[in-house]
Amino acid sequence: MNVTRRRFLGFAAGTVAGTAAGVPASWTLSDWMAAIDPGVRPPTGPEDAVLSVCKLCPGGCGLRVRRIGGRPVKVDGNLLHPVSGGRLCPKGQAALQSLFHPDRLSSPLRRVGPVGSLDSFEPRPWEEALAEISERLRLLHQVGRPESLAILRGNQRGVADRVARRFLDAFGSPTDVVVDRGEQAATLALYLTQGVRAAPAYDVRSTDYVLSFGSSLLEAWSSPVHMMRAYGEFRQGRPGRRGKLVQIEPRLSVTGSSADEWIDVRPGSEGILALGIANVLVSEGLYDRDFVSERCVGFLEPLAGSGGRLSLAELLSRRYGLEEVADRTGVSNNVILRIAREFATARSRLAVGPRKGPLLPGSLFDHLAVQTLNALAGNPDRPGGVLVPEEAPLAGWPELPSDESAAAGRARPRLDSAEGGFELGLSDPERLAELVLRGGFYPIEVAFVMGADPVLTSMTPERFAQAIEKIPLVVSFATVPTDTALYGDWILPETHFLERWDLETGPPGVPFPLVSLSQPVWGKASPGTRSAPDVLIELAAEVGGSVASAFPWPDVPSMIRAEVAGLFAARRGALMGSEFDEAWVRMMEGAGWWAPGYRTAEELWSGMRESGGWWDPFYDHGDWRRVLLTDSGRFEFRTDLLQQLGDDRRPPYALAAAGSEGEPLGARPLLALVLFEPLPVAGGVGAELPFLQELLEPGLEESWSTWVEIHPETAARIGIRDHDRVRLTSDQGSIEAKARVTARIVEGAVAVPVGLGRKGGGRWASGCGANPLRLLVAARETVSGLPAPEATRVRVAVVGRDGHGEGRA
Amino acid sequence: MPRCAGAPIMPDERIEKGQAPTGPSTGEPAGVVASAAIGFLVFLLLTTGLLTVGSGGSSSRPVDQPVEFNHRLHVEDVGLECNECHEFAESESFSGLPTAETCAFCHEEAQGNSPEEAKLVALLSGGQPLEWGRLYRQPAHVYYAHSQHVSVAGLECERCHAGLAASSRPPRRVRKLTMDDCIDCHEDGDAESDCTTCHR
Amino acid sequence: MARWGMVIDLDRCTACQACVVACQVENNVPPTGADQAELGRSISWLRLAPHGEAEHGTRPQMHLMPVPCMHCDNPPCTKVCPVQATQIGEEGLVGQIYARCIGCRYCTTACPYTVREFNWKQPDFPEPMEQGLSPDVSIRPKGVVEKCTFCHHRLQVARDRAQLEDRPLAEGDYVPACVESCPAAAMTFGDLEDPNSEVSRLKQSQRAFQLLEELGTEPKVTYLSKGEWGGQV
Amino acid sequence: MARFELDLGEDERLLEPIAKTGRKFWILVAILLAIWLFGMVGYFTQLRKGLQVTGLNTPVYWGLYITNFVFFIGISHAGTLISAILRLSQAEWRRSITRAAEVITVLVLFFGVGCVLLDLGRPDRALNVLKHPNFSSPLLWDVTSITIYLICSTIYLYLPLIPDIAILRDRLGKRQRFYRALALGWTGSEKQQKLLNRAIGIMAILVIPVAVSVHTVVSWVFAMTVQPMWHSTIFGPYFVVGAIFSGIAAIIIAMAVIRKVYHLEDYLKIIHFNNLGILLLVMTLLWFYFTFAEFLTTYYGAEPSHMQVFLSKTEGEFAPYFWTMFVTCFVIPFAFLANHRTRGTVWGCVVASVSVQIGMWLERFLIVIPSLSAPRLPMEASTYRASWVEWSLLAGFVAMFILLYAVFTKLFPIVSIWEIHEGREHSVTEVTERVESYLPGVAESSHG
Repeated sequence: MNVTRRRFLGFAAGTVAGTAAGVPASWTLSDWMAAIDPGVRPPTGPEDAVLSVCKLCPGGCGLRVRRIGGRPVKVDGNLLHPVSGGRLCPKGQAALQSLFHPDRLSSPLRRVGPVGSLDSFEPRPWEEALAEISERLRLLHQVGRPESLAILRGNQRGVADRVARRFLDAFGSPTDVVVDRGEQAATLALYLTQGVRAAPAYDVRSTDYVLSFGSSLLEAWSSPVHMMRAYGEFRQGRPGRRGKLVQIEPRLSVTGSSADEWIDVRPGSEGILALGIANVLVSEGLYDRDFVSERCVGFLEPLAGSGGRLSLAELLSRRYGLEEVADRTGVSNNVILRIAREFATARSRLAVGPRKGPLLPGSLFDHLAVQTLNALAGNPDRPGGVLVPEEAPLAGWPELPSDESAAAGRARPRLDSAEGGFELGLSDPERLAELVLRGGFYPIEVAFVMGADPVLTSMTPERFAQAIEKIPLVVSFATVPTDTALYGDWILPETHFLERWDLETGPPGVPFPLVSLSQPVWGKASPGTRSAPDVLIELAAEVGGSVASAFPWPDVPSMIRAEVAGLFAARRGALMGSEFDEAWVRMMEGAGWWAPGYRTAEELWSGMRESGGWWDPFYDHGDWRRVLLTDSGRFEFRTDLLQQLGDDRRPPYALAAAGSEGEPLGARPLLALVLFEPLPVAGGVGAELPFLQELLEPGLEESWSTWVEIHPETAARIGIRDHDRVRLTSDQGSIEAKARVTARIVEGAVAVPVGLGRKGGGRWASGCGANPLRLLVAARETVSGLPAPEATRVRVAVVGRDGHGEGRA
Repeated sequence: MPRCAGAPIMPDERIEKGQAPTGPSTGEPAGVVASAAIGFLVFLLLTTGLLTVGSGGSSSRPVDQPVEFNHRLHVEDVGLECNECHEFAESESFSGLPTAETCAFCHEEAQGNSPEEAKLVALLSGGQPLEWGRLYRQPAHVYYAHSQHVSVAGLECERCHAGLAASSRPPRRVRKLTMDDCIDCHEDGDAESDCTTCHR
Repeated sequence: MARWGMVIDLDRCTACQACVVACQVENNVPPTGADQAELGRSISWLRLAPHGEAEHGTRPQMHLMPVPCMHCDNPPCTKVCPVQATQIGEEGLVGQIYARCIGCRYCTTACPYTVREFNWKQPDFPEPMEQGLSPDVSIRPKGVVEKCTFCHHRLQVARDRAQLEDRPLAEGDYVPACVESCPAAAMTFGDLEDPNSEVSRLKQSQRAFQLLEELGTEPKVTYLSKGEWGGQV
Repeated sequence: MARFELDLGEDERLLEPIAKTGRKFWILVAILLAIWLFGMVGYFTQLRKGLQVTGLNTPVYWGLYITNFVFFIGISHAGTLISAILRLSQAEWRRSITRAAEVITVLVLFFGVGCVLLDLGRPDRALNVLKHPNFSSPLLWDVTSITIYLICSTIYLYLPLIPDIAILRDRLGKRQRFYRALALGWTGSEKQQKLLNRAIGIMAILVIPVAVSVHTVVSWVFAMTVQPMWHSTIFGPYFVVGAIFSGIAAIIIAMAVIRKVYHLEDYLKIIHFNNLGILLLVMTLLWFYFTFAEFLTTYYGAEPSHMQVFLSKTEGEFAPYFWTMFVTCFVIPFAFLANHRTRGTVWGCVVASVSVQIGMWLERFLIVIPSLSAPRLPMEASTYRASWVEWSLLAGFVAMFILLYAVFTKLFPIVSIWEIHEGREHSVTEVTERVESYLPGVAESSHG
């Protein structure tokens, strides 16, 4: 008994001891498992909202930023804003990720090592940065070479742009380079046919049939949310009336996937098809006779004074007959006829030009062809047609102080448009880079880069990098280092757009004038950052003299107040408001009244803070004196240009025709390069945000890398399998990417997304994917001088097998 | 872990019952149980680290407050209502802890001669924010709205914060709320007890 | 008692994926990097599912449809959870109790829509990203399953607000983040029990269908297929 | 103190492994412990970093752990079920193999359960299964039936061990306390003997439905979902057959090793291998029948989502595994076992058994992974490749299993001494009587 009791006690003691040892051990273990509770506990607090404007693309969406305890936690569309209408695209939704990006800069960085790497930069105090830069500027100003200053900027139409422009004017430089070609081709086409300097606004909302010639209508459009809202209404917003979208393009895009029909054409032949359809309209008498006879010239006789020898009717019938167009585009006769008749007989129809994204504006030829088609359909300035936007009446800036040296500098030709080009003053960043490298009329000694990343987004990325390196002092503003910044000398940490005041005019593609107010949504702006306009004003003060006095305001908010006062003085429009308000204002203005809902500039200001801004929703259709500003006062069919451009065109569709023209497709054929911009990374912005990287291509479920789409037949010929790693080589360079074999791209071509392959951009963008712009040969379209990416051809070779398996990094 | 120890009991009992009383002592089956239990436990521990029961020990450390606030003095003697300092209790999900401005409303200058008040006045004059230590800790995955309980259900503050108004100094320990604290009341009060009513 | 449901009009949808990001931001979904994404570990409560890309040779058609949790009336996931960590509530929302989930991933395998996500790792919000996190939604730890909740935290708040103002919940008081963001207004949300609600009206459409309805899961997400030109809405 | 009097005679040698332990054993222990430690390193890595250290992903949420779980639970049918069936059918040749088989069951069950625990994202909350049980979840049925099975199997292993433990208590001279405690005062009295036999009999009957239920329920974990090629009515019997299949193969391997290491050729004779070989052959054919039935119905149904999985197995990315499985589960064992010349050898049976083990593991793998890799709504799934952590844990579990098995043979006789003894004393007469009772004419003549 004793023995057994002892044993029992022994066991009991053992258990207790085991437990005693086990419990602390388990705590240690659970600690070691590393904080199971993530330990993140967002604090709560009172909720409110602040209105601002998104600047992740030029779309200009009004934002409503929800805050809890003063911290922004969610970004949504501002319900009253006429562009976003309470909605937002994925980029806008991800705005907070860019605000709270872990790689935001917090101190000026000076390059001390070789270009191209963030490791070559050292943090320096703001004072040192400003001292060095202002010293250089003063010197330039003193020696009378103010034109040696250049500013490369994005196109956000906000304070930063106006201050930059003003700074250049006051300083005396003409070289204000907007690194945004998005609307250039469409603007040029509108200018050449209607004489108006604006990007056309397509009224998709009110039409029934949209023929989209390779446009990214439902992706990275000029103002994506505005267009997508219109598209929703076009499709299902009008009882009994459902719009049809036909997408014509060599690669089935996301827009194409939403379309009712995809018509696959050979790369670069969209414009030819547009003219082919125009020819059907003319030959079958389906065009708008009234509009053509009353408002157009050049239809039956050559346009006077243009040097064109053919009338439009002649040009179409001679050059764009059914058979020939079918042959050149790869679209069958039947389809061309059917589409043309559908288009012509729709109650309201619209052709949209091939603007593929902020970096890929399309060619002038294609846009002219589409403009021509639209005119034959009687679309200019008609509801459901092509509208002409109006500038916002923003004013309030005093006259520039007089300064002879500055005036002389301003009078010099812009470096980027010094050779040819139209008088529209369209920027040409690639030419700027070329002239910097070759040595133009005058050297560029100081360049500011703000809101733009040309080393990533220009059509000649490598030349641009060299040019940036060559300019003695390049100052970049950036929240997260851009590629361009890495080739410059100073990187100045910029405040995020959600952290600053701004007043911006309406985005392209929106027909009515509007002015949106951005307010800082975040009490504690990131430490060490300053906004670009603030820095420019500060530098102006340092330079002194007339440059300093060009900026009479103490800070940006008071500048904005002055501009709003100017807006008040325009005596038109209204505060942004509900749909009911909108209808009211329309009705009143249509009747010739002004019913703004504010009586003083002060009321306008506080109203704008609460509603998001000012706009004028009234659009007077058929105001021909405003929208037809050509010499003839009519819509001009530019057969001269169509003919010349058509003749000069050497697009690769000939090669794509499966060996029928050009060299036969061998085992390593030359393939057409089709570039596209996925909305999440369009314009070179977005790859720095992980949420957007996830979304690159939902159809193929591609994310976080660059891929190459290739047709199964073409792939089989070369021996490429799905998910292989391939190398694309052009005359200019080569990149590596993952091959995706899909019938979404036509034969004889490869499609590659633009927007990845960055050196900068922080942890998520840097080194992710490849930049296909590096493949582009330096070809340009004649007449327009626009870069012609479609002239590039590539060869594809497998460099690694099985993206799923061993080859996976 | 009773279920583990439970396993070997049955055979022991069965055989024991059928056994002559001259058999070994009653200690042995217990020993078997214990050894089996320990064996099982040790096994599980080694195999899976199952002993990592419960998430985190977070032994409640004493909470330090910037000022030893006297609730009784303010509520009973001065006659303040709870929501005069916890101003969001009726309208927001959180009740809100008084900010420096709230205190400064009365205590810009000392009202009495308590050393704690002196501390407060010093803090206020220094322009520092008051950073109160949290005493009630609601798990992060729980949605709880003071407004709902105070304004709609009409509960008294004492229902959950019992005795706080009568205390002369803040409790020193964090009170961790468990799901039972909520469910008991919800069932009594016939309130919703759908998971998604509170879990978020 | 309400029964919350969603209607997604594929005729309006442009596959822009605003809903996807709106959901991630609203619900404190942690960012992933390229390596984790490559391994199939990124979390997204709402994704765009491709369907209908034809085999090669024929003209491909590609359709993309947003797929959130269907909040099935007969959910396959709740039945298989061994610890009752996922349950269907009285108003038809299929909730996930992160604090109880043991991470066995039985529900994820049982869901025919593959809309349940597992936290393969501890969520990582590199400084200062946690500044932008919402207190309305808990941060899920590693090792638990999470899923679309129809933003039910918004319902919690909306219902409290309505009760505080002593009124019934009105249409539009409670709308998930995805629906709110949709640029083309392709998504509609509301009470399926209320015959006058927009969702009930749209559900009557001839174009209405449900995903994998043959499985008998009775999803509360209804799709409206693409319409035909020249006709009928 | 009472002693268990038994004349061991030549069976004395069955105690040898317990009495003497050589250096080789300790080397083996060291190696196996090292492998186990490697597995533990893997597990602690997983605890710390989460399941990201595995090859799992969305939508392949389950991988090696669940494969191993099903595999181990399958092997567990080696012992208890087979030994119970043999006991109930009074197959006399069972006597020397039941113990070896039953130990497999008990030990391997722990590892089966362990695999599920490995798979949990939150092992710290495993007890929620008891706190908040959801009885409609097949996983809970699993917990229940496996627990019952574990209890029954342990009892069923323990009961026939008692007399042998008493032998050790009385003869071994070491670990006295240990054996005394476990022997429960066994004296071999008639009353005890009778009780023990009745208890064993009851347990043998009880254990069969429990064992069948265990694997049925394991199959239901898959079959109760609506996923392609999981949602199948024959999954219950299919899994049970597969389990018995791999179980028998496991016994054959264990027997061969014991026979070789402890030189027990007299106890584990060729006839044992031959008999088990025949059983294995039957199961081979049954397995083929079920597999054929399962795939044929899927193929004829030709439901797209099912066909997607079907094709991924037969000609897609899983085809190499699938056809290896077919060869190792059917072609090789059939070839070796149908031929009496190879079946009648130890190596022949062992080759067939090892082949079956490989094949059955692949079968489990092919059930779990392909269905998850091809979700109904298309999704670009990254291929599942098990990580080193998952392999290390499989290796660790197998090593620990072997180690525990080896330790068991060092603590208890792996061949049941008293049952052999009993058989020798009673069986011959008993079997004669039994056989006579079947046959016409014999009974009268002998009684007459």
